[in-house]
Amino acid sequence: MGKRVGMEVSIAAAEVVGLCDVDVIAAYPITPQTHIVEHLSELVADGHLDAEFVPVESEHSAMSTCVGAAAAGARTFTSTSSQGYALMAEICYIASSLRLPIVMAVANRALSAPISIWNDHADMMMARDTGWIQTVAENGQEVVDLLLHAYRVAEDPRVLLPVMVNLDGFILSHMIEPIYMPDKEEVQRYLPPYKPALRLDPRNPMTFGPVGMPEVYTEAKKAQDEAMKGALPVIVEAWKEFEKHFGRAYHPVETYKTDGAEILLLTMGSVSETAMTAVDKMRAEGKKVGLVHLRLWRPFPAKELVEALQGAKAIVVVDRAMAFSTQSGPVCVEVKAALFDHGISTYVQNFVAGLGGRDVTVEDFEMMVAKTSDGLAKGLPMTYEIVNVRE
Amino acid sequence: MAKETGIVRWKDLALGCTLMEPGTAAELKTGDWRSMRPVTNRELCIKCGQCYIFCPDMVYSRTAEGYYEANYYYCKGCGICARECPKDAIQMVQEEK
Amino acid sequence: MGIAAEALKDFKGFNLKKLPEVEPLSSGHRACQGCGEILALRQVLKALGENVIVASATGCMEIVTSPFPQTAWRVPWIHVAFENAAAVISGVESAYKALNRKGKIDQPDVVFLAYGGDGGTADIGLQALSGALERGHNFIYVCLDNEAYMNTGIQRSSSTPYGAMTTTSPPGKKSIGQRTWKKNVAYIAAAHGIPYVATASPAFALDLMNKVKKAAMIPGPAYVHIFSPCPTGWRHETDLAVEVARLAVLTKIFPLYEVIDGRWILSRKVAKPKPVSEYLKVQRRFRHLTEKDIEDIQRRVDEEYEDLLRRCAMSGGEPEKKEGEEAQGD
Amino acid sequence: MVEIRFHGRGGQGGVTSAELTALAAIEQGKFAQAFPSFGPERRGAPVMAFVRVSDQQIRTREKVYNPNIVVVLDPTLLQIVNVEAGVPQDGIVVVNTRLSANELRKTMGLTRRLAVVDASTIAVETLRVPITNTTMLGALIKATGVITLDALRGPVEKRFGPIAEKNLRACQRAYEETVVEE
Repeated sequence: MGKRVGMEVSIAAAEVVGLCDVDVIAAYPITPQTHIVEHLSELVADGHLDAEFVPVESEHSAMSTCVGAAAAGARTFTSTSSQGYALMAEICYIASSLRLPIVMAVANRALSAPISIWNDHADMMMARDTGWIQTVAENGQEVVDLLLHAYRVAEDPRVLLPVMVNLDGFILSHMIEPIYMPDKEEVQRYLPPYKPALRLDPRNPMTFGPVGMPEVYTEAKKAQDEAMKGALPVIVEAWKEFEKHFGRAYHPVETYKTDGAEILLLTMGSVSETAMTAVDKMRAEGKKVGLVHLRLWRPFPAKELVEALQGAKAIVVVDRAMAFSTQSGPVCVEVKAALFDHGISTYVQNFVAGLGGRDVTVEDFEMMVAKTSDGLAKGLPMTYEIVNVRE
Repeated sequence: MAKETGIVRWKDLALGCTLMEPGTAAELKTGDWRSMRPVTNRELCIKCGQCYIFCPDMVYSRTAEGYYEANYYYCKGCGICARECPKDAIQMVQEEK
Repeated sequence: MGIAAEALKDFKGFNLKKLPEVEPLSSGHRACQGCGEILALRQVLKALGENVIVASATGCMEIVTSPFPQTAWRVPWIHVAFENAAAVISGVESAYKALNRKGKIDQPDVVFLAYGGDGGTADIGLQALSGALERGHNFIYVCLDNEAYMNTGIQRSSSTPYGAMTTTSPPGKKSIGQRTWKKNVAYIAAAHGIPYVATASPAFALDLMNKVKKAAMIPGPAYVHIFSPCPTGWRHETDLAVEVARLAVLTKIFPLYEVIDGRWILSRKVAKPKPVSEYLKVQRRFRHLTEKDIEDIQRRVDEEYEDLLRRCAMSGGEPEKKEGEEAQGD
Repeated sequence: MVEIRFHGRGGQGGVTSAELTALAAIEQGKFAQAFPSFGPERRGAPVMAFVRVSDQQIRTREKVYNPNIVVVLDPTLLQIVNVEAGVPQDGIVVVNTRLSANELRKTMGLTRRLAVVDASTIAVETLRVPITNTTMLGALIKATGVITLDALRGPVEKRFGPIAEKNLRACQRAYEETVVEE
């Protein structure tokens, strides 16, 4: 039986990866990801986990090593943040194109410059179009649960795509909080052993990663896109199974107090919890406010999102990264596109908040809602602004 | 799958575009690239195998009598075999068109 | 006895009369006429046989062997990117180690080979290579050095020799061509203290194949730097790849040696070296060089050769053969 | 929900104090968060660590701005850090000091309720090192009851192994010697 423990989230993440019986871990240290891979190396050093821990010389090689190991039939894991992700990004595209079920935890952190070790979602947004499945955790429990779910989804023969589990750097990675840790048997019941579909094997030689001439590249990308689309129902199915095994439910798009809500906040990641507290407070004051929060970033659950948002008079989209666009942050672009595709023209306000470790508070959410409510009432144009920036 | 061209439907691609069958390049006729062909004079040949081990296209194979025979399906006509033959037993001759 | 010497106790070399027939690389590949690089790669693979997994860097050898839907590979092969073949093979090797140990597979004798060109090795891939060598994975890294970025159209690399013309080191009123001296990646590899480093040339095929076989027998990392003439980029006739490779050895421009457990051993002592001009004059990439330039190159080549001899003398390594003893093809 | 802020210097174990507090609360079946002031840790520099304890699930990821409880591990910090910043009027400040609460209030101009203990002396006498992190937890427990001494035992044993007993003794002694203002 698993048990409730107090644990740093990074340690819990490493523990659950260990319970998944990974074969190869390749990692390079970067703040705030370090505690995850440090603890994995301890598990290996102490003999608790029988795996190869490859202390590579860069994140680029971390992902390259994972690609090689996964192609050779191993269950693999790596973890990174920010600049580390940027360096490995080249290989992330290839990992998904080769359909290798690598699992990676990203302790989300801002991108330079100026250099910032603190949390935002710039790395996660950079990963947007790499063909990885991306889930987003809001607390330590979800980090553990989503990592376990990640292996099940990634290795599902109907999917075979890499999965990135996002957890906010420091805010989650360095937090000690109560977590239900499953035990090995529970994990094994949920996660079947990995049976690679294809592998590098001299007894059955295959050519991985051939040159794609113009005659085939488009078809290759189409096949990959279909795999990503096909992953969505499997992701949902794996969450349903998860609920049966562990009693905790997950959905691509989740809602909090949305019944009768006129203004909906839309968030992703750990700020969603602060947003819930803000919603509680505003509801208590009689304001018709609710929260929609994204659990799944890729594949983008457009249909589920529209279902959750429709009926609201205004939507407040909170972005945690810059797109350096003129109209929206990266999440809001998706939201607006999804609404447009469904013929919905709700009033959408976009706020960029929590860049590079700037705190996002209950008060901030109240301000965003007030501003949106005011804009809606006065018929002001929809805006895109950075919260609390000093003029 | 259209083997020569690579023109395929996306549904027919193997996972990750992996090529499941080994050595299928053997279908490709690189002999088309050749304008000169190597011809071995067996009277001079000492069966040393230099032509065999120095051929970038794996054109030569050993016959039962120990001679080395060129497979013109693949020979690109580079001339290394002729150049390296210690007995000048291999001559490069113009391809008849 | 070092780990390499220990592993090589019962080493038996190849015999030209009875070479393995296996060709892990198939005919029908798209390499240029007279390609010295694919010739070297062919010899490497013949030496290793079929119980091997190969990781390829981006480059000519990747492009010419794997355009969809055909593959020239009869052994498992993976291409990921340009700079990371050593990291990819680290992963493959680690996976086999873990899966064998955990009883998930029973394939303990697979050989792991990564290869790249000089760009993928000396430039963009140097960090990944250094990492993999330092971590001690049991693999062979082969650099197929054709002294420039041939796949992209003959641009200079750090392995391009002094004075050579490439499309990014063009000679002109203010330039000799390549302004820098060739980076010595074999020395860099040796500085990692790995059990085995060697240089090899496809003109000395048996020597090359023997070195690759040794590299496979030795536990831990092995690095083999192979001189790989490129008729297209070096602008020599298509029948000259082997001859040019041979001249590079006989002029001392590319000496053949091994570093076994840190002991430097010349594979053949070039007692009566040919002048470098004999090597340079058959390649139009050096056509613009003046007598003075060639003298400079000769002086540098002599100095570097002396340095190598000193390394051999200091570590007590004796040349295995003297010039004149070798048969053709060896 | 109770919010606690620990003041220490890098290397003194302030983060450990926060962690142990949260772990003890979780052991008691409560909900808790513990986190450092995020950033590179530098030995000697003033650092803070934070704890939230609640009977309900904690659903906020804000920083701690208004702690009900402040714990000061190193008396020298009082001169360089405003340890009462953001603390509500009914909050309490638990200080490692040789001074009495009154003396401390006068010399440092503190205005919140105080609890004092000479943790440095206890630590040196019990642990042979002037590391006050576990010692000050005894003071915290005495002053606030936010966790229990019993609940602390497990986390301390796990963290300190062979020297856990000594730490628990220091903690117990501080619990007994802490003077809490009415």
